[in-house]
Amino acid sequence: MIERVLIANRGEIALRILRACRELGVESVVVYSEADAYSLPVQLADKAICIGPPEPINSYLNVQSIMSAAEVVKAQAVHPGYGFLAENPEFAEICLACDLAFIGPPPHVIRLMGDKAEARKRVASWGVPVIPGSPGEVDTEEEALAIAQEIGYPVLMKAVAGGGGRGMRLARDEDELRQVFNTARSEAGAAFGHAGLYVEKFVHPARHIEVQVLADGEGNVLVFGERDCSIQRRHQKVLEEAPALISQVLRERLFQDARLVAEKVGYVSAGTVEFLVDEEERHYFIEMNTRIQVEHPVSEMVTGLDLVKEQIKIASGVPLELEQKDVVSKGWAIEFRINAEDPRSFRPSPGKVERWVVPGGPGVRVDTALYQGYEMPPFYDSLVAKLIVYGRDREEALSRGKRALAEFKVEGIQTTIPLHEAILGSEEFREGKCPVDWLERFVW
Amino acid sequence: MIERVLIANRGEIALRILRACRELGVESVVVYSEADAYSLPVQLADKAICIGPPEPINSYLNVQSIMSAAEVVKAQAVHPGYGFLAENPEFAEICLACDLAFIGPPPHVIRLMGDKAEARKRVASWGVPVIPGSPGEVDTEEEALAIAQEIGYPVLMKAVAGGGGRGMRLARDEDELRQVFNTARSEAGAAFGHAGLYVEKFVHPARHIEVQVLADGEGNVLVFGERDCSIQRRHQKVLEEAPALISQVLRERLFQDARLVAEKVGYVSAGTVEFLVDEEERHYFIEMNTRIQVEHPVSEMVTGLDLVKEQIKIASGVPLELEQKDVVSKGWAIEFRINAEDPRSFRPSPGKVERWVVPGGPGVRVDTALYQGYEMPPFYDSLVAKLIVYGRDREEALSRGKRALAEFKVEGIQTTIPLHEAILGSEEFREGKCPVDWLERFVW
Amino acid sequence: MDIKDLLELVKELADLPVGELELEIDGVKLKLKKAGVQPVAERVETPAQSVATPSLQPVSPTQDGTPQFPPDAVVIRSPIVGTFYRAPSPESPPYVDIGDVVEKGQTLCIIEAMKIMNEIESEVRGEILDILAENAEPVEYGQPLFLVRPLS
Amino acid sequence: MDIKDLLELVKELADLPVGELELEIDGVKLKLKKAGVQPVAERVETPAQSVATPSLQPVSPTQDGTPQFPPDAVVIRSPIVGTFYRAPSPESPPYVDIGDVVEKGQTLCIIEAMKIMNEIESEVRGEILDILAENAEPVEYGQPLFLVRPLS
Repeated sequence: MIERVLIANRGEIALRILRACRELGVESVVVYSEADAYSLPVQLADKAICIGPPEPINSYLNVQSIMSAAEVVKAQAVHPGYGFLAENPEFAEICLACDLAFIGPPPHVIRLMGDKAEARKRVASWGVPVIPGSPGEVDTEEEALAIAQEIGYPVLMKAVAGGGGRGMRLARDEDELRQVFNTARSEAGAAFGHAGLYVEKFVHPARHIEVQVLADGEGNVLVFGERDCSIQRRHQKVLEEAPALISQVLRERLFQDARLVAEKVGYVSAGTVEFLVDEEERHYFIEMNTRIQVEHPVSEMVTGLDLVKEQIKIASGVPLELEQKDVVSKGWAIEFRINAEDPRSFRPSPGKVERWVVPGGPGVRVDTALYQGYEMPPFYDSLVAKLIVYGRDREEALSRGKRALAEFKVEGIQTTIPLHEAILGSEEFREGKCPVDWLERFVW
Repeated sequence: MIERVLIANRGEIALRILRACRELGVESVVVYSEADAYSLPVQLADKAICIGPPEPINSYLNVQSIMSAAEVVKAQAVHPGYGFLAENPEFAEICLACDLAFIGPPPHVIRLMGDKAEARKRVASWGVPVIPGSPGEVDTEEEALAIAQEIGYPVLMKAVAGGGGRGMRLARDEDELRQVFNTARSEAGAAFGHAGLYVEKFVHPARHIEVQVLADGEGNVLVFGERDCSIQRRHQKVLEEAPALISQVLRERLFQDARLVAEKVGYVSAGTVEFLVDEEERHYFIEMNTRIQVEHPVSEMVTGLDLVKEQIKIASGVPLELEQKDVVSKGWAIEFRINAEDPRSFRPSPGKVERWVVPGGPGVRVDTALYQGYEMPPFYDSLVAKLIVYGRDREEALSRGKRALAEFKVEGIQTTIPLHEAILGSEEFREGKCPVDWLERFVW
Repeated sequence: MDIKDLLELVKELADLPVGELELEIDGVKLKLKKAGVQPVAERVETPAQSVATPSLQPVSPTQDGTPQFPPDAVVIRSPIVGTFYRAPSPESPPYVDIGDVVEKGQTLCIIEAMKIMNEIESEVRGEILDILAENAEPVEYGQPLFLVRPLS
Repeated sequence: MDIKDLLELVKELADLPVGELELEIDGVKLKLKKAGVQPVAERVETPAQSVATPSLQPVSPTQDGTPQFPPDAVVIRSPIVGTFYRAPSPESPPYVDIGDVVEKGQTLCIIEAMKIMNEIESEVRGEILDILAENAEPVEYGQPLFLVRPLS
């Protein structure tokens, strides 16, 4: 087993990884920026090492600093968490070149899945349904118009290098496409360093259903069930649940396709195959996320298993002890992403946490790096806590979510707790099967 | 369904009941003493009503005040929690006389099981093994000596009105019995208002294994699995786990006997049948606790069910939806009772909670009414938090417990967290099957 | 008053929500200040204390009233939980009204608890400055009922 | 009241939450103040900041040193994470020693990171007052390495 892991991240996911290390008896070293000197992961880690000033580019994205830290503390592996360097194939390569295990899939898998157009092409070639669209990158407006003509409007223009819902533009007709094509290209260039776009049919109304997989690189691929992540704001997930309200027939198709993708691509570690599902329960591959995801706890809650510990064991070369029959989904879990934001304007609200009383009791899990008295730095994303509730069935999970949100007491910063309470209060949400644009239209 | 429940308790169990009410959509009214005005249950309840000064006798044990509160808030039911009035048959009778549902078993069941000698006699008459001992109360030293002669030393003298491990004295031979008999009698009189004693063979080494039952009074009795509560200090449970490391044969015998006791006695609500188990896995009924217990969460963790919600539904006259086949124990759970005490001298350590960072992440449940900034009143018991961890198996639960205890940060009061860490660090405990006197002999 | 009485008194005080006490009785002068307990009146005045006290105030009316009472007034609080009645029956006039002067021991109101009518008597002779609870409404232990200005 | 009574009283008080006591009895005047108990009123006066700062200090050496440095000294910190070397090779003499006067731009040490030797130069002309890191030990970003008194 790996004996010392460098955690190249911050906040709740750094703490999540630290917890997994602790339980495995693995030493954890947390790297941190000057802004995070008082953070909980730094306080709890076996060792913490400052790698730079607050700005991510100089610290959490500073490969040289992180590699130096790994070297001086004699780490044997690096866990990148999500965000920052988690899906950077060069970083994974550098780790391997330095004899550090990268806790994630091999670089070529990250690279392939990072190229959304190429990934789509490859996945389609294996017989997995993809959304009708351009066979690859489209370079000109005319090319885009021709494809849109063929697959029918509305269409989405998506950045080849995008992902996580970023870098998308909708065109409902020819005029709109002409209007937004160049904007979309330059945005993609600015945001991802690559202006490449592809064109896709806009499936609407659609739900976002994803499948968690875990593979050990020895040919064992486990499917950890599906998650419904349709509650989104600006393509950012807000609330996720497992399982999804879908037919068993669809579930089996999704599992089969997710497994196929993981097997064909030679996947290793935890990953997520994302699908759109339309009203007739047709499913389309969107992308594969080659990292542990923010919403992984809902799958842990319904299976009773620990994905991050499995990641570390796999990176240590320990073959999976689990078999598919051990992964049984039972009950219902919902995750509420709680951000330090004004719940209506979504303006970030960093500051000093004057009061912080987290919910507890049965069926409640809280993943957070905040504590009362903590001064939230303004440099990083606004996720401050993940509240995950578990119940025997969806109804119990909903009522438990409601009571847990009501007992979550925060002062000093604003949070999106009221938004989640409003979502839980909505009849449409309680009925389930909300499409991905539901929250954008939700009035409260 | 009952619409409004009066919670006649304080601290973590008041909050536990409040949570169950919330999830069922039932209004909760918390009664409190002047010392608890700033407590978390008071802050979170739908309504809170002050019933008296800090001393329990004038507040949480003040039946008149509690009944007046129930009347003025128009409560339909009373949940007594544990301790205080939970096992007072007169209180249950008064509730019923005032048309208030008592969330617990009928008064005659509380009364019978409260008389430990009588309970033992009755249970023995149903064919359940009991520890050899006096058929009933022993009034004189000579009587006690005769019985001890018959059943063999060592023997225990136990207060008829005792329970929860209080009111016991050991005599290893005739001399010791002569020495302690009168002390034991007067202690019993002072502590429980009744000097009655009975004599029992001292089973040694023994483990304390108990079975959780739930009955709806309509003939449905569910067995919720067993708990090992052998880690005790002065007969007070310190740490509990579910399931217990016992053979399947013993488990089935315990379940069968627990079910028999619950059925024969006409049990209603949640209750616990406690057994001693010797090295040959012979089991002996000790007593039945006619209340929800401190350690109920371990059973909730392994079954994924909510005992307190079931209690409220049963008190509302809703027959059990659950069947025995729905109660499936999976994985392993351990509860650590964290007291505000010096972990070595066990001297209470009330005061202001200057720092309070509770553990989180996968498989961790915290039941606590504390918060950072809270001033702990010195009038009540010293339990400040129950940390419950869940794992796929005992090994994972142990490693999770270790990491969760390590991230529990408390300042301002002393706690027994270091004791729990020492217990988890002990080879003997990790091997399991520690007898009830193990902790007394444990050196750290 | 002997030393035993004194100890008894001190012990009793320890359990009561009293911060300071000054006593002169039979030639004995006693002045006591409890450790770590700030008298309530002062707590209200010092703004810095807000850091120390929990930021969520309980809903209980016991907690809210103190500052607004005139310093020379006596607050008569409910000694029990129950329903507050200003008159012996719905048809009767109220026992007292604002502005009335009451004698020590005079009945001010009734608190009904468990069908028993408990008459609450004035602890002092004085003028009723305010009535702080609503007729026929529930009151909790310690809830302020009357504000009385003592008269000698 | 005799001395025994008095002792009894003092002992009893020790266990009770009483902070101050003044007593005048039978011509005896007693004034008691418990040791280690600060009257609450004074507690309020103490700076409120202590509440504000997190009570757990991070283990990082970046955090610990600053206050003890002389006000006129300059702290030269590590600009990168790596291993600190005082000399270009194990056989060579160290670049600088305590008491040396260094010129601005003069090499003070090497930080090795990823097999690359990074020479760290002095930002000022001055006297080396102290060397704050151990040879061949890891240093983190911002960790103090040298204390220099600037000279003009």
